[in-house]
Amino acid sequence: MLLGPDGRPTTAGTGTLPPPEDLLRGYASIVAARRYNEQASALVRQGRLAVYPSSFGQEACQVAAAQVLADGDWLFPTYRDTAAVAARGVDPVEALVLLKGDWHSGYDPYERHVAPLATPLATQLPHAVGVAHAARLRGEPTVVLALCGDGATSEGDFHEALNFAAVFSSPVVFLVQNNRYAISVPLSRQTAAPSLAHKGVGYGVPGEQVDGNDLAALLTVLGGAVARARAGEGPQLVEAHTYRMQAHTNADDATRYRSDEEVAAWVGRDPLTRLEAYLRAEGVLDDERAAAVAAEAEELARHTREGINRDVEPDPEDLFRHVYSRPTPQLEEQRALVRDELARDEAASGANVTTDTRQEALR
Amino acid sequence: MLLGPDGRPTTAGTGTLPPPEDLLRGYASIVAARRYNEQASALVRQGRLAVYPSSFGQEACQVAAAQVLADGDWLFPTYRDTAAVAARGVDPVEALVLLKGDWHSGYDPYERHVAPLATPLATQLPHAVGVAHAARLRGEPTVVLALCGDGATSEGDFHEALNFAAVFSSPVVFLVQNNRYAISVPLSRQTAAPSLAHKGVGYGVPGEQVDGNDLAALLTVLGGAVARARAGEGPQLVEAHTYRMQAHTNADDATRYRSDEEVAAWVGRDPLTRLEAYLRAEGVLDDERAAAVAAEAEELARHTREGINRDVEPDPEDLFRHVYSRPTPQLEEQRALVRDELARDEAASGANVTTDTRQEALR
Amino acid sequence: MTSTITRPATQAPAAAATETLSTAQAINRALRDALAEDPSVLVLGEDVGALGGVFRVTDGLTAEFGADRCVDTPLAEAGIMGFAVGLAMNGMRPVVEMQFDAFAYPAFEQVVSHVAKMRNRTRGRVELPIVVRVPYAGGIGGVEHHSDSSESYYAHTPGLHVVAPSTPADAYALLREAIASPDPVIFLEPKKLYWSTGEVTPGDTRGPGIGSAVVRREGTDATLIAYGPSVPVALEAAEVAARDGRSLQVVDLRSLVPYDDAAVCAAVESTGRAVVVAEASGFAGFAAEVAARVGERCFHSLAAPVRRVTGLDIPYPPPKLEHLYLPSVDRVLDAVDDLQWEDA
Amino acid sequence: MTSTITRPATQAPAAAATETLSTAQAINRALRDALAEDPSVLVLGEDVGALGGVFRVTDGLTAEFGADRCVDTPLAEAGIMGFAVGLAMNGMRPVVEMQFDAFAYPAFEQVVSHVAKMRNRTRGRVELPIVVRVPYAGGIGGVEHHSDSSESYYAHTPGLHVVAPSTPADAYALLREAIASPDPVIFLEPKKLYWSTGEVTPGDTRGPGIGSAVVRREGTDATLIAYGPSVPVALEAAEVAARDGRSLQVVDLRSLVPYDDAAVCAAVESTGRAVVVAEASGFAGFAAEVAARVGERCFHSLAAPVRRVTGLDIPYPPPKLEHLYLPSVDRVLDAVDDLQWEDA
Ligand SMILES: Cc1ncc(C[n+]2csc(CCOP(=O)(O)OP(=O)(O)O)c2C)c(N)n1
Ligand SMILES: Cc1ncc(C[n+]2csc(CCOP(=O)(O)OP(=O)(O)O)c2C)c(N)n1
Ligand SMILES: [Mg+2]
Ligand SMILES: [Mg+2]
Repeated sequence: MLLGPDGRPTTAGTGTLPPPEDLLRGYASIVAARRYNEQASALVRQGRLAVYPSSFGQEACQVAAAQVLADGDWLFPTYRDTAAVAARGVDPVEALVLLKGDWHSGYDPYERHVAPLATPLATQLPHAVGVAHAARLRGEPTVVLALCGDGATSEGDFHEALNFAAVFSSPVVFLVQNNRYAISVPLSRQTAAPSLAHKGVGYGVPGEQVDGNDLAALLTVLGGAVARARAGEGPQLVEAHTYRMQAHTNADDATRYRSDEEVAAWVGRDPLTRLEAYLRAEGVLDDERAAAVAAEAEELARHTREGINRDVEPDPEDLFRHVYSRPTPQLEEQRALVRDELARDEAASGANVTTDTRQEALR
Repeated sequence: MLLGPDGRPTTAGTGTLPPPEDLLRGYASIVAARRYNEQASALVRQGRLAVYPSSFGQEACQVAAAQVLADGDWLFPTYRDTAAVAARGVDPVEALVLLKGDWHSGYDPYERHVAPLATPLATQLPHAVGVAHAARLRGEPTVVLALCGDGATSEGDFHEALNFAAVFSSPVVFLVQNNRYAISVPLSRQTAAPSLAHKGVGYGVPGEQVDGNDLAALLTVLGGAVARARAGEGPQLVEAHTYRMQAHTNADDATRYRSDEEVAAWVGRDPLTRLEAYLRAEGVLDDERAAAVAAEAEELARHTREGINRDVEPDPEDLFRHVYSRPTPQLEEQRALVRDELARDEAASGANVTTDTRQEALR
Repeated sequence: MTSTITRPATQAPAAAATETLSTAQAINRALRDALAEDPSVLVLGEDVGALGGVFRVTDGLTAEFGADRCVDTPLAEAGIMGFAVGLAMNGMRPVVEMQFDAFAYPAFEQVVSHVAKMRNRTRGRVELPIVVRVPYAGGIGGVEHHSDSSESYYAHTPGLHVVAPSTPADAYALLREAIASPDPVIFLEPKKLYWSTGEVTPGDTRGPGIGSAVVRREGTDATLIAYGPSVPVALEAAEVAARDGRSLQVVDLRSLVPYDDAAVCAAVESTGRAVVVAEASGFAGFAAEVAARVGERCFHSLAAPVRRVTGLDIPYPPPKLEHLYLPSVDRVLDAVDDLQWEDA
Repeated sequence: MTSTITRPATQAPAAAATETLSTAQAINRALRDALAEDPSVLVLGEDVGALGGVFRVTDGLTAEFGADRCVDTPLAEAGIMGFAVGLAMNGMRPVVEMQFDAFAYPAFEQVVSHVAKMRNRTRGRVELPIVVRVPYAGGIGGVEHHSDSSESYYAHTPGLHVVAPSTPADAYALLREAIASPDPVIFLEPKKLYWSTGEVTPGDTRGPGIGSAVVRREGTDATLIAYGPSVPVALEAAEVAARDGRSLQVVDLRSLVPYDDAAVCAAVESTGRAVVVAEASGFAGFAAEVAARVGERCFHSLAAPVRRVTGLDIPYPPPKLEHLYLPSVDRVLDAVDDLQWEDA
């Protein structure tokens, strides 16, 4: 911890405070990420997104993950990390395509070096190691930052990925956002270790803990881990202590498994208010600057809202186009079948009959 | 280490030497295990066993694993641990049924509380945790000892099993026989950790290293781990440093991946000669006793040899009998088909024609 | 029409009164009744405790039976499955919940190499009375990895029973039987039917058991063979066809393994035409087995080739396009139209 | 008879001289040639380095190309597969060796949820040119877990190509094509054929490609459809049948996905009778797809039901009993006898 919950610098941390301009940049990103979370949740309520796993409360981690990386580096996000994806420069609308229900991944992973959102837990971690290893084989200075949650550390793939990274000395930083729950299951059912950072020991991977609601500490610790990985010191494990302020997704009911008091206690450790207090106290942030930052965030929210509200009819042909580099004869047959059905439907609806003509007869 | 390579007690270890009668019992078991390994390898050369993964050189681990357990406890062995299975009291012939090719498991796992030999690596470890947890739910004092190799620690199931055991505080002792190779792959390609015992840290599981060629140290360390598990202190991890003196199996060619010098260096650390030297120096073992022990081992070898040389025709009906508690209609049909074929074959061979009547026509 | 399989005798208590329950409620009730009757029954999985599962199927069980009987585990499916193997080896009857089809894949090795094989490899000495409950298939607008149909993987693995109810009553009765069975059962719960309601008589497990198909609708012109989420589609198609004057019979397999050859053949022979309806991708899927068996066994009764109406051979699509993937009433009716009626 | 699929153009060097190689040697040669031609090709797996693999298929590759090109990995199949996904995302062409069929199961989630789906989920932006080599099926006296046939799991998973050569020449050519393909390919190597020899022309990849079935033996009375380890069984059955005056045609599928409907239908239509021969357990296995398709597409050419001769629906048996499990020449001939010749 470099900043206390009240935003005052503390001596508890070991690192040095990042320069004010980095914190200010981070502040703007956190404000944007917070606004993005709110906007996405609103879009769920309006039925525009199928589902949204919010990172509300975890924005410092989201922002730090993007901020410590160079352009050539790679980010491996989970379903909860759309704010990090957007902070890395991916169009925030494209980052939500999966959750809107249009397609499984919206953005081009190569454009900003951001892997598709991973849903099967921990499965993206060995991918991250492979990407890093390929870069190292070619002598490229790439670092890969791979995100996962506390729950995902229990999966076999977490183990195998950390071990591969250690054995191949791959430049991967594993950032565990320990938000204390895997849906409803508390950390105590996930591990009996003193911390998740301790998991590094069994792989020969340095592990560090950091206050995940303290952007200053995150930039220092994560930035250090990225630098060490880039310098050839092999993989690094960082556990960020944070909290998921909202339910797992809109479909979840968090009151079933945690108390209001527990949630309230974390309000006092909010990553945004803490950073803002510090920056204001330091005189780096004033009302004018804050207003400008808020306006930028509002602009992002507007862009997101408009983008998501714009209905792009997904192209049925896409169902068949990308299963293989070229469709099999079997897929060509099925594509023809669907084309034919759609043509018949269109003809029928041209004749002012509803789509599902036969079923209609029953209603 | 409690006994040096020369059999002299050392001060390097932390534990106390087990009582002489335990060591003598262990000595007899090691002699038997060694003889068993030799006999089984001979049976492979004679074409009586399909394959044999020998524990030659690892007999101290094999014996200790059996010796530290109470009758109600469970042992979970791998393909390499038939000597431990036999040391636990399973008929050594039945322990070899899998490797003879008669069936997948020879012995009744409930009789001596020994799980079937596990081939898919590390998969038996979560089973061990389940068995231990069930016992604990019923308030039974059972401890489960689960064996695996150094290579198997890289599998996801190793991770998940240790984590489950830790979270449920299950009385399981995980004994890793680190024989420095997974078939041809050396330990350096398996882990970058300071030791495999360090893997316990990430689960909150105490980890200990022990000289796996030193029976005295093994009995002390493993015995302590079993006692702690039984006392409710949760799972324990023990890494035993040992060496596979022979090839992975008879099908392997160890000269492709390790040097004669390396193997020779381990001859000097043989678990049997070391223990024998100590017991003789202490006056616990004399020639007469040694001869009696050798005779017992010879008797075991004879029993094994005769049992394996006895041809039991596997019953084809067994193919269908145990797939489900009662055969499906589909299996009944297939059983009838095979019965019919066998009857036809028999009729044909009664008529002095060879079994595969039609194919014969070609030869 | 019903099975040649005798079910293991379950000591069902006198049947209680009939209630209207959703499928999710019926499953919950089956779990509750099994937990109450047999102290060796355990429910385990991710979020099955306080939350009651993401579909609320285990709602209230931890509160009623305690955290040792309805157990939140660490988040590791292979670990859960392997842990269940050990529990079952040592006297328990674990009922495992996999959160979604696709999240059971990490446990695949445990299922194929151990759950399915343990009895056989030990010549019957070790039996594994494990039930693996899998919220199954699509049609609920789920994002990727939430709508897979995995029955074909399991049905192809000898040693597993595979069951897929299509009604709340079946969900209750088949689950009770699965829990009582000494054999491992993959119990596929059609997600889109979780909220469908029907009459259930808790405690009554006397109906046709695992291994028996049933005729859900009589008909004379062609037989629709379906299971799980496709049964309502087949029934609706039959309803629509009836308005067009075509009489379609609907067979609900209920149990994929054991498979009820007798019932299916009898049904197909009675109509001479068959369409298999299943939601999984068709290629090398379970519907192929049904079509192949019908072709083998009823060849001379068939007036037309056996048709399959299945999911497309593509990864399950995103919510906005899933309607194009799913076997629809229209596709079933098109397939029926194709059954070469001119030859009849 | 050959495929409707155009193969991706591989820049094959001028074909070298023809050599007599075993299947294992042919695969080794294909790997060596691919490593030599394309610096992005990597071989990885357990024991593929100094040992050369448990079947010696990768013999000498590490010595020739270095430990960075032929890589011994930690012992973790999901990790290997996931690592390969990352390598492929970042410009490499990994050729993964799984040590045995059953030891690929831990990687099942990576294969089904990522390898198979990556191209589709990213709308073609991320392609995964991964080849997964699997020593496949039985007949070698292996103890449990060493003789599984897993093709049905993979063939049912959209997004994977599934290939099974039956000759050294095909092993070479199909593997070269698989490595050159932008799509993931499950490459099944029949274990019992590793030591069979045949003529191979290294560098020559101009024959029928992935997606094409070939007729291995002409015949007029019935068509045997086989692949991988069952092709020699089918050929031997045809040879024996010929002595009995029956002319059997043998089709070698070579590629399960894509599947060559055109070739198979043409073959079956030419004889009017078909038997599918496959070593995997029959129930819900790949042979069911073949039988179902033939039934659907060649219905009116069929004089008898399509028969399947497959492995039994039991876990693969121990060495002493495996001959009873395997589709034998006798069983194939029995099935042919059953094709209702009296009706002909
Ligand atoms: C392999 C797998 N199993 C189960 C799930 C269902 N699931 C989705 S999110 C989640 C909880 C994950 O918790 P954690 O890793 O702590 O991340 P968080 O959601 O808290 O960010 C679960 C169980 C999944 N996506 N993948
Ligand atoms: C899941 C799985 N993958 C691969 C194998 C093939 N295999 C059998 S033994 C072995 C090496 C195991 O090494 P280790 O765990 O160190 O045990 P050891 O043989 O040295 O006793 C391998 C790779 C297997 N049995 N199971
Ligand atoms: Mg979490
Ligand atoms: Mg080893």
